[in-house]
Amino acid sequence: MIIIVSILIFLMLVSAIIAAVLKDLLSAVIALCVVSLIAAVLFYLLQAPDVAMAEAAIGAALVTAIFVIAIRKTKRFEE
Amino acid sequence: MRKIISAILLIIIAGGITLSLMKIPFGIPKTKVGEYYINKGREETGATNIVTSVVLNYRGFDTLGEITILFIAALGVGAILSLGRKRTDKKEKIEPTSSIVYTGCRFLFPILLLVGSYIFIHGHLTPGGGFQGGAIIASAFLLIYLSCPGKRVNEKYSKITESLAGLIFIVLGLIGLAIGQEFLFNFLPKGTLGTLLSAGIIPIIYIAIGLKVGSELTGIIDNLIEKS
Amino acid sequence: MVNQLLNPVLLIVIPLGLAFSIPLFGLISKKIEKFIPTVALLFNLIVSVILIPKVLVNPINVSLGGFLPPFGINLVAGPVGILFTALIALVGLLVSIYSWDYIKEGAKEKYHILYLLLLTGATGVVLTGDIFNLFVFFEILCISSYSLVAYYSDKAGTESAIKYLIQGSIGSAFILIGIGLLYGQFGTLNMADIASKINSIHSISIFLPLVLLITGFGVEAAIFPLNAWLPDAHSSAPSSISAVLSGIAIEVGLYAVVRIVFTVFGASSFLMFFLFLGVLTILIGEICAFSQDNIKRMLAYSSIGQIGLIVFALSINTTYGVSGGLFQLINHTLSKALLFLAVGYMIYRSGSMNISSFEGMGKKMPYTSLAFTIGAFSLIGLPPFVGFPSKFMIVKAALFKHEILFTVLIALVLFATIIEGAYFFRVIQVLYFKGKKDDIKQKRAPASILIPLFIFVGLIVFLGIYPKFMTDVLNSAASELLNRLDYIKSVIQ
Amino acid sequence: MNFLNNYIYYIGAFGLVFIGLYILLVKKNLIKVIIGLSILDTGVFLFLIAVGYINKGTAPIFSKTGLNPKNMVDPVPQALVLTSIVIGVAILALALTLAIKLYKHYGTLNLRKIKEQRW
Repeated sequence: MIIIVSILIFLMLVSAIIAAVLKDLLSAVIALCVVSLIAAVLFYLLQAPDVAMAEAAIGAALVTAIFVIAIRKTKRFEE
Repeated sequence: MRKIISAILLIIIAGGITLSLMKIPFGIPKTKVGEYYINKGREETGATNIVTSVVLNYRGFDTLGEITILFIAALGVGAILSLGRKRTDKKEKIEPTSSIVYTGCRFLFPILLLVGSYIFIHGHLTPGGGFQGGAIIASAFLLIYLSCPGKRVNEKYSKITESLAGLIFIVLGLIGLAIGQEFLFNFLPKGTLGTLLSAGIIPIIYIAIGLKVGSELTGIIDNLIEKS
Repeated sequence: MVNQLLNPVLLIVIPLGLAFSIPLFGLISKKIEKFIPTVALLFNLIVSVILIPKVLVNPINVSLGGFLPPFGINLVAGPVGILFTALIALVGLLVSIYSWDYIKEGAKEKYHILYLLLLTGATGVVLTGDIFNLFVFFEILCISSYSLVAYYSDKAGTESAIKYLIQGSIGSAFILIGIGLLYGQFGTLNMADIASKINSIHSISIFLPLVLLITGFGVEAAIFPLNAWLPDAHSSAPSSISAVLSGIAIEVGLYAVVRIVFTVFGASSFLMFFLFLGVLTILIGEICAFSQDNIKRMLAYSSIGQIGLIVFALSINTTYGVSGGLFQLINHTLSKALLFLAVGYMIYRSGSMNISSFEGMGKKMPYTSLAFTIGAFSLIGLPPFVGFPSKFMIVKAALFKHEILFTVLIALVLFATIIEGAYFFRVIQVLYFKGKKDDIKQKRAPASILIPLFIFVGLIVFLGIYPKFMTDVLNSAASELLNRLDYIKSVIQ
Repeated sequence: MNFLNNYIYYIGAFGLVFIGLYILLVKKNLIKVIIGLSILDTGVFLFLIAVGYINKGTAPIFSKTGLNPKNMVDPVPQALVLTSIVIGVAILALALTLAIKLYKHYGTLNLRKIKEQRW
């Protein structure tokens, strides 16, 4: 169990770093979405189903959508 | 230069946090308050989901503040986007989306609405509640915006929903103040534990919150897509 | 029944309910929307004035939902809380009358709702007794000020709002980490309960949450290294909002810091640090204000200086010093709100924020200029205005310490006051003694703009002549802050 | 293994917090900064939930009979995080709206280039 959790956390941190590094903002937002999704899984493993649901519905779905809308209205690449 | 300074700053904070985390061991029960909620929550509030009873009853005032914050954000987005907009008014050509997206969204929309309502109506029994349900309802409307460009939610009705839902929360609290001497006192009968009609005012408030959160998040998305 | 009508929870709930219902009123008639905030704040003012004598005898504790303190959220309406709510309601009421005619553009309905919610958030912060609830109301205050700063959504407003938002949200993340660390150690969120478990701050696991919380709340309170957002935000917001941000929002942030330091942590050894920070903030604020050409930026920097002075007075840590600091806070709230309102109307007429464009305003707009002058005199600390007794109290409190350090520091503070006098006199000189004589076209301001100015002037003069009027309230407020054991005992029976 | 058992969640949570803070301090692009804000928030939520966890605990929901209240995890941090998630999304929506508006005014999202206001 702890091995799976460690791998998940490692993946989460890696995608956070990817979100920090990428110049393409749209891909960075997708990486952010992955961070949120893994965080939702971790919340579920920590016995917090309410929070997991909220994080999946708000953090992963709606926040990503708002980011994508904002990027469409501005610029896709970081200069 | 900036990177080095930030790195040093972060290392100092990290050191402090590591030292103070030693006092907070992981995985060991440590609180009196949480224990009290788990032991007494069922009889005092009538909800089987203790998180719901904490969110809406023991710490209901936080939730009132929280829906106010979402209300403020929706208003702020509207206020910022409504001014300083150049009135070009060119009718954007509405490109129809592909029929796969259109059909898929038409199919998913009612199901998502149903799931969202189920989640906030059963908030006191199962995981989930007003916020999660409201967010799912908002994502159902997001699908409509994706599949049928040009179609919009009627702003007037969503505004009325927001206001009324907020007022229901406050009025229920004030009735509690009149009957039970305290704001947000749970004055309705608690009912049988585990049935839909139980836990007094909790389901009513959660339904109001679900509608409010749903319409506010929809309003934010609507403003961002259409007005900016 | 009467007791229930005077429940402090109504101070938060009634304005909140009215704010939610403004869109519904808007369906009936667009004209009544702007009067709703006035009605709500008038209600708050009346209730808090009635509560003051009761609170001086015994602080009122309200446990929401019928659950006793460590288990439910509680409100503590002590002398400090009610003093602040009365101040917030008073200033908010007058500014809301001013904005009836001042706000002409944009989504006016949204302006009035956000304005009322900002003040409700401030009221919630000063009344609550639960640390997470404090955070929630603090966020209400912050988020509504972010959106109001950007209300005109022009270049300057948007830019300052985004800077303010980023710094503020880093602050709130710090607050949340601090709350998490405290909850992990003590298993409770009630401030009195946490306070009863903290005996000293000399362990890193208690010191770190203290620092995180001070940093988080200090962003809003504009204490020295954390105030980069303030001049931008205060100068580019609509003037009525600048008045509220300068007069109320910073003070409420300061209240949160003071509550954390004095009551929750009892960190009197930490106050030495604040003493120096306060003096540094005064000097930086006043020197920056001196070099400004933009009048609203000048006033914003002067707010930083005044906050420094209040921090300095509060960290003297004697009854006399703390009540002097609170008195200075009242002075700053009244005078700075008056100054921003007066300046806002002058800018509206002259169309520019540059000081030199105000030449001859003393003749064109005699009442507004007079109001500006009185506000400036009161901030400098000239008699017979309220600034004089408050600054006098601070100086006396510092000298009573009989320590060479305090004497040096108070000398620095007085030096800063001289700088303050210099830049205000420069503006007053421009107002009255410059400009051509010929184009004297008086144009009367609308009553809804002049009446708030007159009431502010009246209050400043009245409190300046009868400072005794406030002594009781200030002394019991100071003793509430200094005696944390009494606070703990009054909440946890 | 024991070390992992005790600290892995804290490492994950504060790892996110520091990545977020680093983005906030160093990056120039406004959308990137807002992404950093979101990562920072997620880290804080993970920390709060980890504080309330109990080894071999169950969720604080009496969904079926026979659940032992002694084994349930602390519901308070979960309630706090629910509140904070909503606050976070509110701030995020406002920030992105301001970013769109700023791009309309300046034609760039580079924070170092947007310097109309200064000390």
